[in-house]
Amino acid sequence: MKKDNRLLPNKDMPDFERDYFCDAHPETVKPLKGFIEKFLNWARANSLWILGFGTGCGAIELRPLMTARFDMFRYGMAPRPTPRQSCVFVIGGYASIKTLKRIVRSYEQIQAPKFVLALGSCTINGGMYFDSYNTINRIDHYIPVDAYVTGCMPRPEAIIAGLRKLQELIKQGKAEKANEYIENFEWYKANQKKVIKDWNMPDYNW
Amino acid sequence: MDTPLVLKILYSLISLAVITIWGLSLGGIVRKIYARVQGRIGPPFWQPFIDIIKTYGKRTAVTHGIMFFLGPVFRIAGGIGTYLFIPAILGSTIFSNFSVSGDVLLVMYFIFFGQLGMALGAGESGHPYSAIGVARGLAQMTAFEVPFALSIIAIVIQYHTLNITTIVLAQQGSILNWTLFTNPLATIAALIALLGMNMHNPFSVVLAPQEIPIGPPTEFHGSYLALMQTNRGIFNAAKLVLYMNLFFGGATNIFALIIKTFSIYMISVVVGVSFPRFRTDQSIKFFLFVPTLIALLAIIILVL
Amino acid sequence: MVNPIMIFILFLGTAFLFALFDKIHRKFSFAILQLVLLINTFIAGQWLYKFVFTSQTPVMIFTAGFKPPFSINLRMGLEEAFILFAVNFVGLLSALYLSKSFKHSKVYPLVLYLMMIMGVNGIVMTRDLFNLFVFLEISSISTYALIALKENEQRLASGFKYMIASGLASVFFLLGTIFIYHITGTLNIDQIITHKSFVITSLGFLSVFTLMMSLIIELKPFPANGWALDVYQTTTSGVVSIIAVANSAGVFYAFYKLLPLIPHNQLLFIAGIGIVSFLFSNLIAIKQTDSRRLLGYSSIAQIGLLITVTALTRYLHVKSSTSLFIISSIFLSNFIAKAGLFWIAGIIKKTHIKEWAILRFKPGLLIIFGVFIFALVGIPPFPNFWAKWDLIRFLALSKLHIWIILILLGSLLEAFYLFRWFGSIVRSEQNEEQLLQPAYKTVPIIIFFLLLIIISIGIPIHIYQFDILPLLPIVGLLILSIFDFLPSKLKAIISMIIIAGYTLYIYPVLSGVSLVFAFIFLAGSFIQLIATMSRKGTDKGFFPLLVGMILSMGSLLVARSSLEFFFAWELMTITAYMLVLRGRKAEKPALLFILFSLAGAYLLLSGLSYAHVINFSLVGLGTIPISAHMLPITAFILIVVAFLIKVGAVGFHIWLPGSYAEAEDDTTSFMSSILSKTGIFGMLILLLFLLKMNMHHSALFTSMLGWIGIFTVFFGSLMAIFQEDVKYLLAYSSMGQLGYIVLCMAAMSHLGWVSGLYLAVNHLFFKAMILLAVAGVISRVGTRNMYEMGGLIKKMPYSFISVLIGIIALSGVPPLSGFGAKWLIYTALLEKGWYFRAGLSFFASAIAFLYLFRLIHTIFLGQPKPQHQNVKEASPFFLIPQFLFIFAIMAISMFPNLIIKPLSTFINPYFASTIQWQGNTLYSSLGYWNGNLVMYVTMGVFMLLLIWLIISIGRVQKVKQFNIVFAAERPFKPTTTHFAHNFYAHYKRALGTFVRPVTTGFWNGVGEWISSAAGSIRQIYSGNGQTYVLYILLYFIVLYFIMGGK
Amino acid sequence: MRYTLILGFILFMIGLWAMLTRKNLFKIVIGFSIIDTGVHLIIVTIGYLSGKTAPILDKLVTPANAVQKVVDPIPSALVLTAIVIGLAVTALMLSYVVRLYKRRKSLSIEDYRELKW
Repeated sequence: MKKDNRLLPNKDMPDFERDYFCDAHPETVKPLKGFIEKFLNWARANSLWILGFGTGCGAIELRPLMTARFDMFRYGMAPRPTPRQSCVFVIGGYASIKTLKRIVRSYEQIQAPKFVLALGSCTINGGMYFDSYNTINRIDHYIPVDAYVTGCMPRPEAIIAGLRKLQELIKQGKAEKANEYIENFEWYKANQKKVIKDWNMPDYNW
Repeated sequence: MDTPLVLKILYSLISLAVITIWGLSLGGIVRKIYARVQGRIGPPFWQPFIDIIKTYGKRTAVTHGIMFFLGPVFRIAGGIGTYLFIPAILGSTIFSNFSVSGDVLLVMYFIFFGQLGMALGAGESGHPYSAIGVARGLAQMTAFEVPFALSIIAIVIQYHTLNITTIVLAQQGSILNWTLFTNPLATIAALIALLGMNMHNPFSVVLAPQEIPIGPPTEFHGSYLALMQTNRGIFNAAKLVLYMNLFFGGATNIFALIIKTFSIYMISVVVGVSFPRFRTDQSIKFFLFVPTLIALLAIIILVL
Repeated sequence: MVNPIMIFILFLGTAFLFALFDKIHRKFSFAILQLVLLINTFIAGQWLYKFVFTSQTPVMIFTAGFKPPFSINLRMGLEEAFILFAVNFVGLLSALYLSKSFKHSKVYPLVLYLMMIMGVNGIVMTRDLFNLFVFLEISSISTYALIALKENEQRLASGFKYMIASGLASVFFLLGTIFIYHITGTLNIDQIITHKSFVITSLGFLSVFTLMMSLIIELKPFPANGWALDVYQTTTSGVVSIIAVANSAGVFYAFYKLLPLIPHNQLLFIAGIGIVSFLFSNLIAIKQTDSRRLLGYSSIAQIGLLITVTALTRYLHVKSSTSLFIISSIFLSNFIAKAGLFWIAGIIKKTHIKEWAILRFKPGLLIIFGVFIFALVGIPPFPNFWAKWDLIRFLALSKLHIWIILILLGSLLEAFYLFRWFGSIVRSEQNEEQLLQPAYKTVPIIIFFLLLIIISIGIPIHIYQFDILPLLPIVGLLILSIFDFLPSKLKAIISMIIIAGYTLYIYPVLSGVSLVFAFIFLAGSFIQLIATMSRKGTDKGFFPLLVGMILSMGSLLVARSSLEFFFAWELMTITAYMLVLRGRKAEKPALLFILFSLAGAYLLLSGLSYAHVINFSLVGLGTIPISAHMLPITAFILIVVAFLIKVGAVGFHIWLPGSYAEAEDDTTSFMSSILSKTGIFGMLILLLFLLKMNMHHSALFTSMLGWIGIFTVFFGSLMAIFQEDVKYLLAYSSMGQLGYIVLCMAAMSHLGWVSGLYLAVNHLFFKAMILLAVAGVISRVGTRNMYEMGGLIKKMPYSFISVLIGIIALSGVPPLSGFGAKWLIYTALLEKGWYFRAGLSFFASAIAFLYLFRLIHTIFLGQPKPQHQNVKEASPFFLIPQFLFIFAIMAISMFPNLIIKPLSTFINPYFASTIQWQGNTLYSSLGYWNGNLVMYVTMGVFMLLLIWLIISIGRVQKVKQFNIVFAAERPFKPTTTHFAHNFYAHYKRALGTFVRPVTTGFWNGVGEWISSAAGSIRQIYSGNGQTYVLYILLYFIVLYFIMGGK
Repeated sequence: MRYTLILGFILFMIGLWAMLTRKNLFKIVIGFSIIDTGVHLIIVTIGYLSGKTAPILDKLVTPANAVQKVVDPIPSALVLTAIVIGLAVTALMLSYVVRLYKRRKSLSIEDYRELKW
């Protein structure tokens, strides 16, 4: 892997804060070839560590997954408190402009390979808030989404189904949205910056 | 001692591999048991292995600096070292490890090696939660070390030696020769200390996933985390082996080792599922009061 | 030989001609005055020379051609010559000092001045009681008149009080004289003394009592001395220095002359009068802020001490040469120092002691001032020190315990206010002011200063037959003082050369354990001296003191007798004090340091005095056969407490954190890593005695010592974790570590001592390393508060490494050398059967983790502060010694045998060894440890895993301080993100009760109590002259009844 | 002889009383002077032997019989000196008082108490 010397402009940050943040440009990391990657994908699929982002009503639907009734643990899924250690980012419903900033930041802080599961109609097209002044209509304009679970709000069973689907995608090696995000970095950033006014963070949150 | 060095290293690797597998499986089994207790199916017992593979398989990683990078290495070196300085199975050349390096004092202090390195690594991440977690963990450690040290002192008084092998030898013969029965007070004190050491409830405030996202390791990910997960298995098993040797008559074969460590671990697990969590200052006060008094009593009885 | 009567002839002959001389010119008359005094000094000096260096016997001079009782006779002996010389000399210098006043005054003061000095001369020489009265009056009257030189209201008022008080006293003297004459029929003192049996009659007693008391009143005893203080406070410096020293000297000699009249059983009362005066004057002086009055109190106290000592030596029938030495040493110290201080007061022209701070800008004068103060307190090598040494020995031999306590207590009080004064001057923040230092005023001061130095050097060489060895620290100090103008780096190199040379010089004497300590004291200092090269400019004064301190520690090792040991000990204390005082905010801590150190030194002094052995030193130990009762229990306890104070054992520790923390940063590492071990060294000698003596209860003592040690460890460590100031943290940590050493030494076993010494050496390495690294950090970031630092690992990686190695070594984590210490300690304790102590020390060593982690985390890890963006790595001068120590630690970690084997051999002569080797494995009776293998295993495992991590992790992006997951937020600013302040709040909640400042509270209480006692007692000085007269009267009456008058 | 001795002591006491109780500086000096006088009286009395004459050699008192005939001459000599000294001290005290009065216009000893403690 070649070392990339591209630096982020970070021009929306005050000068004195630039030293606080890493300004390296993110890089795509290509998957390995052949059996090893398959094996790793199997492991990734069977060990989904979830970072639940309770932006909307979906958050409450995530909790039951831990209970005896739904028991996501049997599929190797587990909640994880920090983005650093998680692989699945669950957007729990509509995202406002204010939360979008946090979504972007957390998403970027998750280490690749990372997957995004978006819950509910709001994440797809804004749902019932489609004409609100501060709600994001399409989350996938801002971060790449691997799988959607429709519904308003989807029940835990639906979420499990979504996660199972994600597992399948991973096993098939089709969940490479993390690289996509970096490949289309400028586009995503432009979209993000269009809606987020008080940016005050680096262009990429390492 | 007479074993050639290369062979010795080979033996140690085998012993290490066995204990790693057992340690991780033990974690998986316990999670399964937890699940069953709660009426769930739960993850398979090999789930820890999958998790580790997955964490190793992370493609990107960041580092906050040298100590951050070395922290997990310290941690697992501490765990492995601790294990390597304990003779795991009595009379077995393969499982005697590097116990010629030192006695129980060495083991007691080597436990700190990993913790110190981990604390440093966590510190360099610059994350306040790491520091808070470390502060809590160290504080709690000082407290549970007291009953632990006192019960080891009680054992030393009892067997007149610091040599683990000799201590195990003295417990052979009958089940009634175990320290558990010859010196129950010391054993109880040490077992309470074990709860703190394993950071099970009610002493889990160090990791506290809700308030300080799992405390010290909050910034660690990818291979760092994988190393630490591996360590959790090894270190846990090492502590159990130490307890087994000191209090439960040691083991003469691998099955005895597995059964005994499993049983000892279950004690922590049972207590862990039944209690809520102490605040740090509460657990410090607790450790310095109940188990310490028990251990002191054990010493006093022995001295008299 | 000039007949002493010439002295009077000169005085009287010229005095009456002054009116004539003055007609010629004032300069002429002044020259005559000087000439007279000079000739008299010369005459006295000539006699003194004869008495000291030839076998001249005392001479009686008969006037008018008759023998007594029909005429007055004079005596010229050693004592007289000595005092006359001193008095005329100080008269000469004081006249010089007063030359300006004399120039502008009328001619009469010159005459009065001459008469006053003559009066004193007469008092000293005459052997006739009535003549004594006459001379007393001559000098008094001229003094009264001189007080009004440069008249002002306060001088007049104080002079008047003086007159009525002193007048009353002289009336009593007259009464006593006439009664004695009535009874004995003679006025000749020698004849009266031969017939002194009359004293047993009540009239006889009354008359002698009246006589002596009036003399004592003239010597200003507490509480009948308010008038004298007023005089001291107001009179011009030149005159007051004469009153305080020359007049007092005369009257004191009169007292000395008449003392044989006092019956033997009454001598203790006289001594009591003196000690009361000594104690209370020193006590009250604590509250005093007027500099002159303070000096007045000190004068009165010193005279009180003289009275006590004179009476006591007489009471004990101490050999006259010895008692003469003691008395004259105390006399001289006070004489020179007090005159000098009053003279300095005349230059400063400030009343409040705080205003003396302008001295700070006159280094020469400041040094002289300091030396005078040290001379008063009795710091070696000044005469008072030797006097104290001999005096306390005699008192101890005669079992006058209470006197020892009182004298030392008084000395401590005196030291307190004098050092407080000195400290406040050195550390004042007052601005520079113009200070006139006319030559006529400075010359006398400098002459007295030089005189003091010469005498101080002369005493050890001539009286105690010191060879050069124990004096080397002073030599070293002087050499460096000569080179003080050079830049620091050069001086550091010179210091290193001196220390290396010294080490080579004393090397042949060293063996066994003293080698270990020589390594700590000398080699440790040598390496740390590199760090001092980071000092900028010339940094005057630092290196002489440092070298003095280091060499005094070396001196401790090679001391051959108790005296040499104590000498080195005190030298070390005072140089260390001066070093501490160099710290910017060190005024209070330095005072605490010197107070506790002096208290310790006094305990040591009394302990050594109670010991039936004069060779309390490591070298001396080998030369004498040890018997069972060489160190009585009292001596043992006193000495051990002295060393515990030095070590900073719990209860005596309050001096430690402040002085370590507030000293300059590189000094701290000397103090903590090296100086503190002197206490251990002393304790080692003591325990060796104990070991060989086979003392009763020795097991109990060592057991107690063990508990003290472990509690020191525990409380030291516990207090360390709650400190915000990094140097306080390390200071408490030092306290804890030294506690371990005490604990080990107290175990009194082979393994215990091996572990103690091992830890001592190891502590040198890691503590010096940490402290130097911290010093480097402080030098860059400019703060000592840890929470104001953070993230410095990126800026100062080398400092980080040494702190890292340091804390691993300190905490005892394998594989570094610290674990060796822990292994040895626990094995030793368990072998000894000290189970609870072992348990507690385990707890303490776990607590040590807390402060160590805090230390490294809050400084080097966590969030860097924006203001430290441009901080650079510490100066290489700091780093070089650190890395030398790292190398040492690594060496003994890899090969513990390097150190444990020799240590074991050194201890072998004292205890049977319980450890043995098999290859690299060390076997104790309980367990085993192979440091070498542990190192290999650890390093092997670590390396393998590191390689695996590097392989498995792949590409790693280095990120910056704010790239942390912060609950989906970003940190606000580094200061609020760095978790550092009140780091162990939860621990405080759990165990805070143990760190309530009980000890500090106790000592504060003691201080408060003493201070308020002083405040209340001094209320007796109402300022009303009549009250003072009443006091004198009551003093007479009360003492008369106390002394058993009928 | 005894009476003069007692008288001397009485004078001494009166003087002392004056020094201790009178506030006026002059009176204190006078008190001192009275004490002095008392002491002088005592001195002379002590040297006096009843029935003997002054120690002056004349027709009646020859050097041969002087020892039997005269009183002890030494106290007489002493008292002369003492009187001179007492005079000097008193004079000096008075001059101090005058000067003090000139400065502060007060003769009370209580007004001169600034110096204390």
